[in-house]
Amino acid sequence: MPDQVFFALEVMVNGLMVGVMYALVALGFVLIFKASGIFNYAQGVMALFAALTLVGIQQGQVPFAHLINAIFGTDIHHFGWQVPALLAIVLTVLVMIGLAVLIERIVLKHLVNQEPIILFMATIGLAYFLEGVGDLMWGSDIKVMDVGLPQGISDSIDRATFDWFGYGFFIDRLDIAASIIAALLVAALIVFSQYTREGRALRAVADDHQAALSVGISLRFIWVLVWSIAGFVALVAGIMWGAKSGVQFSLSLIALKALPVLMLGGFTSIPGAIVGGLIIGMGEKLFEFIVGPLVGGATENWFAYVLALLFLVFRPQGLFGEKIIERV
Amino acid sequence: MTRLTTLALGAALAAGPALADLVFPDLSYRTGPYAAGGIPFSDGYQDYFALVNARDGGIGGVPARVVECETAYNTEKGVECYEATKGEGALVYQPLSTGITYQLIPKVQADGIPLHTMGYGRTSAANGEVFSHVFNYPANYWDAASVAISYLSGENGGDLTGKKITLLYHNSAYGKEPIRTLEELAAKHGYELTTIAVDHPGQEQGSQWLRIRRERPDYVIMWGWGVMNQVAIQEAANIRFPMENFIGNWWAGAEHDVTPAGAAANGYKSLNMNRVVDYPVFDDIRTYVVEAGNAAGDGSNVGSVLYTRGMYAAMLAVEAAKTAQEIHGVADIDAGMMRDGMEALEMTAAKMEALGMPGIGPEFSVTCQNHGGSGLGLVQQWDAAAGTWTPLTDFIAPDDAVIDPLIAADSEAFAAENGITPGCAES
Amino acid sequence: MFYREAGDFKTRYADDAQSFPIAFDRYRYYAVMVLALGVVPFIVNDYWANAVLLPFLIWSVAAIGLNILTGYCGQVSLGTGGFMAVGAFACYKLMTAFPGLNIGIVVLLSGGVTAGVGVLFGLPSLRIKGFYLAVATLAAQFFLVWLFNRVPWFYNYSASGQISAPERTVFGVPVTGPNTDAWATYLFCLVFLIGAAWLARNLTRGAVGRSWMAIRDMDIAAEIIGVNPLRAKLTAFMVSSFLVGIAGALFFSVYLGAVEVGEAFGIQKSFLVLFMVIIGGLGSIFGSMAGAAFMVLLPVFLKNLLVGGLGWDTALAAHFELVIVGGLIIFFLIVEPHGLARLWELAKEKLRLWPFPH
Amino acid sequence: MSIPRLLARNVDAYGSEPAYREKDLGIWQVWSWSEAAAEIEALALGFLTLGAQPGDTIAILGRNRPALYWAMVAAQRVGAVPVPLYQDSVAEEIAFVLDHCEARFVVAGDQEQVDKLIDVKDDLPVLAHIVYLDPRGLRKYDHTHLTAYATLQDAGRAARDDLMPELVRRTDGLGPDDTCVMLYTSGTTGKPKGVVLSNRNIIETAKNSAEFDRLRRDEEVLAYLPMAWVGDFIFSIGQAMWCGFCVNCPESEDTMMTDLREIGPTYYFAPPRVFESQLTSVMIRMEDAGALKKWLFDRFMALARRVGGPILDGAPVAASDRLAYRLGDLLVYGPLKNTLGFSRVRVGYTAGEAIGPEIFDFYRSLGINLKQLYGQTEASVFITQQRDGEVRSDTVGTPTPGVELRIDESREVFYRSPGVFVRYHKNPESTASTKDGEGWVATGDAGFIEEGTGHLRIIDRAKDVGAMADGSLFAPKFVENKLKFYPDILEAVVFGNGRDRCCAFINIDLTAVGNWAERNNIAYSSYQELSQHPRVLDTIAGHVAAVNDSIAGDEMLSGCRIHRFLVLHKELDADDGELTRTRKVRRRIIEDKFSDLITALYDGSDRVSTVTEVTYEDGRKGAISATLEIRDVIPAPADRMAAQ
Amino acid sequence: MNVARNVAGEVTADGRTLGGTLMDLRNITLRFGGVTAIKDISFDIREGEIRAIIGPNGAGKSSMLNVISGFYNPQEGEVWFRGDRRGPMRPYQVARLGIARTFQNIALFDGMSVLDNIMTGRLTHTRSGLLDQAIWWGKAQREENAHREKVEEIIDFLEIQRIRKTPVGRLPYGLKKRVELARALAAEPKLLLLDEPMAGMNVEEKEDMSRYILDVNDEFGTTVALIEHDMGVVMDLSDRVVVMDYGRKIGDGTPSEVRNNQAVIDAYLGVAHD
Repeated sequence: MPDQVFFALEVMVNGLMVGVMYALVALGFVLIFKASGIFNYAQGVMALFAALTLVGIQQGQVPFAHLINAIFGTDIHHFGWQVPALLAIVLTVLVMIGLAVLIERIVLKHLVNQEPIILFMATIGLAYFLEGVGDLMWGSDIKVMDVGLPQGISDSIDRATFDWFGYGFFIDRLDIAASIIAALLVAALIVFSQYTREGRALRAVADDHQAALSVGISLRFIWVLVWSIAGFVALVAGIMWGAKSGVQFSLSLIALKALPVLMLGGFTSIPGAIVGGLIIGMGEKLFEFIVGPLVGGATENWFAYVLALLFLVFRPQGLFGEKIIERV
Repeated sequence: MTRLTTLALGAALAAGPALADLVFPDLSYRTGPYAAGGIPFSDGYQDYFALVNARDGGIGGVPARVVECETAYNTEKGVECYEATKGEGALVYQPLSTGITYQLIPKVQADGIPLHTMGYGRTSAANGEVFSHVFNYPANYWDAASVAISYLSGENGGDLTGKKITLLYHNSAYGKEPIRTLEELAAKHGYELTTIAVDHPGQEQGSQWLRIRRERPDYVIMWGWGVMNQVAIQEAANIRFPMENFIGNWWAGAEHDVTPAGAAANGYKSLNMNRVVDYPVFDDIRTYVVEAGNAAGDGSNVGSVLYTRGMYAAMLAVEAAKTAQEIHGVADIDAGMMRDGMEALEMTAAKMEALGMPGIGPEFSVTCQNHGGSGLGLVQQWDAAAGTWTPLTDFIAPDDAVIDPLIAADSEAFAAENGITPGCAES
Repeated sequence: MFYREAGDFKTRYADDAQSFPIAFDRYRYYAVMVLALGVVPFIVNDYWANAVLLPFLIWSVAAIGLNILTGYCGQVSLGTGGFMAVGAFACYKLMTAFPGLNIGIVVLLSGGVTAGVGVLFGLPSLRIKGFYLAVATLAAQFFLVWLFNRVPWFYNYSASGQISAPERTVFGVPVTGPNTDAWATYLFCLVFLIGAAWLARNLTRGAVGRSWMAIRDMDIAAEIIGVNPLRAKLTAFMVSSFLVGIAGALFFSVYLGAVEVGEAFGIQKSFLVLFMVIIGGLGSIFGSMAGAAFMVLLPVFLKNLLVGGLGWDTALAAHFELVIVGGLIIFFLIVEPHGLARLWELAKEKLRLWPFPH
Repeated sequence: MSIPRLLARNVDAYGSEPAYREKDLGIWQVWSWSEAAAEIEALALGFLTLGAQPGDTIAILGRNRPALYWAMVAAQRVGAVPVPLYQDSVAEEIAFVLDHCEARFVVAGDQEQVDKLIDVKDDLPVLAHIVYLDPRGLRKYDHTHLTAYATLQDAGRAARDDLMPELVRRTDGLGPDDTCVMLYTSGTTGKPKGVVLSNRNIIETAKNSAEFDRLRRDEEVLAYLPMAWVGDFIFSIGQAMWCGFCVNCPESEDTMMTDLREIGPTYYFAPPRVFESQLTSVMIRMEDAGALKKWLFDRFMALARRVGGPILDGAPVAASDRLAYRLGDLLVYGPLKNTLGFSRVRVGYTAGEAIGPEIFDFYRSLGINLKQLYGQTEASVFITQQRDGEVRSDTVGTPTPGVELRIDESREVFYRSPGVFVRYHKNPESTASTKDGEGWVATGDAGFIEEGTGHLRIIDRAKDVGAMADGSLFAPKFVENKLKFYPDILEAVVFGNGRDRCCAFINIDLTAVGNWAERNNIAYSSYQELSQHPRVLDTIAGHVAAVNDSIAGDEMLSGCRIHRFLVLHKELDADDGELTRTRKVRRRIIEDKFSDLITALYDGSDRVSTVTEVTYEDGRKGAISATLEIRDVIPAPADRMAAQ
Repeated sequence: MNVARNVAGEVTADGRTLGGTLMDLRNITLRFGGVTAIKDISFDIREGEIRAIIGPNGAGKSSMLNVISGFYNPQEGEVWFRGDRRGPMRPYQVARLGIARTFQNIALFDGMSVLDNIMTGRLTHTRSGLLDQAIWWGKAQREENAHREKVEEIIDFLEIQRIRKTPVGRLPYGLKKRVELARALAAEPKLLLLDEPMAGMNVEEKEDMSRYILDVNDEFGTTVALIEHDMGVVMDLSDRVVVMDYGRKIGDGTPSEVRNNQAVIDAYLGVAHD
């Protein structure tokens, strides 16, 4: 039954594409964990916040309009202008950098040297906070993300594959775009970390906090830097996922999809995030395709975790994590 | 400071009922994953009461008071809201959440406060002999499934034999509701049913839609809520599934469900329990409520699908209250009287016309045996260019022959489990 | 300030190791018990029971359970919601399969079932540590919820997958079902909380607790001094799940009465309990209760303040609530990363030293 | 009547009630009266196995522990005389006492004490056997003359059947005039003297004093004072046996304060310097308190100063003040007493030296019934005591029941009582010079009985009371005490006997002054540097001037005003022989040692350089040199200066 | 069956009598990946002796101690303990055989008080099960009190009464070392392993610690094996010394023998070490 095989292949390819989307989210986690040892649960909410901000700016929404109206009895909603997508993206990046600075100033500075779980909890607090602020700022209705990304089936691939195999493959153009953007993003990160002073500092800190501090790298600067980058990555993820489902609260839940990716890839490895994302994406789609119908489907939520769990049992440090050598 | 704490405490202690008005709690959700659906419904619900107060001077001369309580679609918060508001003399609850409904069913039966779950909640509550205080008129999920099949049957000249129909459902109690009905109907109509579950929240439906693309069903019926709807419609567009063959239930057919997909969503259909057109009553609302600054929201939702439904729900509540006032001959009714009013509610075309919303819903009358109304529903279609939903059909009747036994079986099971003797109490 | 410790000396190890070695603390504890058992039941009403006290009691049990695992044994778990679901469904199945079985026993058995499931999901903890483990426990969370949603046997093939608790009585007084009195449900849950606290206290004060804490503080050293890590971790998972399962059973049967698994025992619940434990204080039974009180009462209080007190519209209030809760969590972590329990300890210490500053 | 007989009575009366407690292994180990009696019996039998004879001397050397108290009673039971020694004495001091009392056995606390004994054993032919309590580190020692306490008890138990009749015979043979204990007085001069006290002395005194304060069976005392000191013997053996109350021994010297707090004694004795240092630490700790606490503290302490004493004395106080005092008790006094461990003190005593009125009043104002007594080893402690309601800081109270007082024309105080000692051991001359044929004993202190109240007031040591060149009274101790009431001043030595004016040495209190320096950002690297800091000198000068003012009014003592002083560069130390072990000033020795400084004080020079020999803790000797500044407080009249 | 070389009754240089062989290590080889940390080392530890293992940094001393305490299982060679050959074991199983140790970098449980830390040393002697503990009153409590008494004796022995209830995190370094020793002693080990017990201490603290080690050996008759850098301490304390260099044994004997061993002088004493 070649059709079945082709279909399986198609599922796989689509899984890989989704995996890229997962990896995009996971990347934000990895960056922050690598540089500061913080497991940033707020990454998902940051993606939501970035996407909300982008759309809000694009549509010329007045921030905190609801609050202002409630307090002053005014009735304002929009400035009445539309901001071009590119400019809006730049502005959003600036907002995310500002957010990074604030997070460092208000939260992280006071929690230096705390146990990881405390920092983790702080990021959950941050997630609540940002969610509330995002709602207050831009409202909690669903917004349409439109930055000109293509969407829908790629006809050329459909046609080409049909010509070759007699089976038209479905690939979403958004997924293709996401893959390209993800590749560009990773390339940019590599260039940044290899060829810029800040990037090298970042790597130094990731390798060894103490050593980095002793050669005069400001940890606080690094933190702002890495949170800014994570904010940028969150924006990219927010755009991609927002284009799929509209910008709304549920966007923040994509963080949950990134966690098994992290387990699999290792918390500190960028290639791990990518490869982990691909494996998880492909794995869960294939599982849903092959086993799903037997057990009633909707397996994707847990399968990724169970896959990662089984994997970890055999390799506790993840795919690309450093081997744990126990010493006394 | 003193004021704040006393007030906070006062609220916490649920101050004694203020008898001078009719209290309609609104368990709304303006935050959380389903806020997009919760906001317009709540706006419509509240605005109608505001209209009644402003325009008619209340219900039978008694002003209505809406007590809003945020649940965030969360059952525990729903319970908290219920407990916090019931002491204020609440007449009827409209929780807009199947989960909360299930919590409240035993509680309202015990407290004697009616619960109106309009087109959601526990379907078998239509059996008023078992569920004395729960009403789910004008229609329920099983009605909806049946209406959808009836509609498709009508499209196909009355014959669905050999057709492939796929149910894409939210993997929750709500999503699973229509499965039994559709299965029964499949046996009756001879179509082939496949069900595909989407887990909460439903952001990622790639594999489900690949499957749909491969299996090429003739129709896809969707039982979704929240982000699942938007993603499904987008994915349907992505695989170029013909939108006119894609029918959502009435909780998957609002503006915000289709707008993220843009033009690609054009032609998507959904069920509705109420007709959405520009009713005269909207002008009244704009005049008496929005412009007076008393709107629950910013007024931009007026006329949208869920706003209209919220308003419809409020209208049914007001009419039931009026009925209660007539039955008991007092203006200041209590929850028990409200229940009687709901059980004696009759919606006629003339009544709706008079209220400025002609044909907004089907005609129906509630009885002790039937708390579920007529079960009629219509099909509407999204016009992406105009940005409006257009009613395609008139109200379609469900297949009661299939549904009634299901309701009887389920409600009897509940009665047995909870030691309820079915019957109509003398009220 | 109120402490009078002079003359309070111990002549036996048992006295020295008792839960409240200081007389004043002991009296306060007795007072709280008298209040909780002897006064509150007579004045509690529906609102206080259902909106405040029941959730507080039940979440306290869950938080004590998680605290044993996370606070005492150092194994971070995000599977609490899933384990509560196990407790709830076990309770439902037992209630419907054995209608004559006393509900108290049913709840305990539910805890037992959960303990077994917990041990199963605790096995990976031998290999997986830290955040990897935390994320791995999410597998339990998602899988269990999916399982209970998917397999109709668990919800007795009901159409919607909802489970609802039939009426059960204790000494003839209904504690589940629609016709319960506030005081009865309150007392029923209170008994379990007291039992949970007692169990947790006993286990954490002795050898088992020390082996947990040794694993938590330095697992390698613990193993070298003779702690069997497998046993320590699995017992922690077992006891923790037992309590969490009891909490789940009570949550379903007494508090909500009807439950849909994905909604009632979702991932948010796992986070909520973790919050309670951390805000309250890791490794503290009192902290678990304080954390539960904080997380249960704060939203209720804020809501009443913002909506009832200030008259804000609910949406604005709800958004602000998120901001305030998030902000407070961060604030507390900054002020006292070791939680309310530590703050309480410090306050106690201050009072003991009063009027001296140190 | 004897101590062993009281023990037997207590066993009968309160057999299972606690008799001894010791903080050991983390908890308070308890022995009931019967258990303690069994332990004592076993040890006494053990002594018999060692061949102890009536009249033998058994020395006890170690910190306060129940087992050592039992050793004393066990010694009595075999007819021997217990001689407790100061545990911090150096080997030579121990050797002297052991030689003098011809001790045949020593019961030592631990390895440290055993080591000291072994060092000197060869010079002590009579010393036959050493019994040690704590076996730690002694396993490898030659055990021919060394036995563990427990081993000895085991031996005693094993030989019970054989020796019991003999033990019973000896115990029953004890009478009121048999020696109960022999205590060595530290003595401000010369070698220690062994004061022989009979059972009558001890028991009569214990009885009288216990009745005086209505001591009960349920008192709690903390035994922490040196066992060789008569006070400890009276409290922990005499009164404890008489009343049947429980004696609590701390875990170690380090944990004394914690243990005090845990036990919360109801009957408590401490020398003034203990109260003084506690008050100093209270004040220092309060310095760091927040504004609110400080305000509360200051406010309520002011109230307490006003009404606390009267309330304690049962004097009438306004109801509002009483109420405020209650509140203060809740907020300040109660917690304060609690942290100090004084919550339960019913009767507290201080003696040995004069206590500063502020210090005394401070404790009394908190509601602690702190009183003064006046006593001596030779009197089995009690000569005068303050009666409840008649407590003042400047007197030492009225005679204890059974005591007669007499003041002779040289102002020396004499007494006669049932507690008067039998004799000085092997020192009939001293005995004769101290105790006359009628039983009157010279205290060596000068004092007078106050008109009207009958309270005794002590001025100074009789031999230290001298005359100035102009014939006016010179009472250095009186002035020194007034100076020492300032927390900054640890010790003061006033000179002036036979001279035309008084001058003084001052020792600063490193804790108090150091704390003050820290607060005022004054850097210093050594005690010496701090002692010579100009601002320190200014402060001290202020204190001296204030003391002068207070004396000026007293016609009898106005000649003792201090004209010049210097602050010493080292702390006066018992190791250097400048103080006695009980920290009394050895005036003669100081005069010799620092003669150069005294000369400088009187020759008008502004500063003086000196070199002083010191002994370090490890026994090494060294020398420190310093230049000290001399301050004038009362400027010398110009003509006198010119005349010199 | 005791097949180890039994030399009971042999008398050491300072006149103490040594017991039979407690532990015998035969041809131990330990590799990490490609690196060989220990090459074919054999030596024994006799009952009641103080056995030192010395050598320059990286000589494999700690690895050797880790082999003894079961933290590493050697690839080759045999470990005999109390006459039985020990197969591959988890460290906690080794601990239960009666081998306790301290760590080079203090490994106390920071979240617990001193008392609780030392009580963990009693875990190998705990008999009451989970259910007993859960009920507490009765067996568990009795056992707890018995352990407490034992631990208090050790607290007394090491003179740390004052800090009994202090959280270990607040203690200064020297005291932490002492608490760690107390924890090891609480297990009443047959063999006590000390990994650089005096590292980072000043002279006074070292003297104290030496005193305690000797007292432990003397009072409890505990066999001690220790690694120490301070040669003076090693020579004073130990009965016999094993010298290691680059994973090999280069000397073994009494302190004076070792001191005069040319190979040792060349390899170790001759070169500067930290």
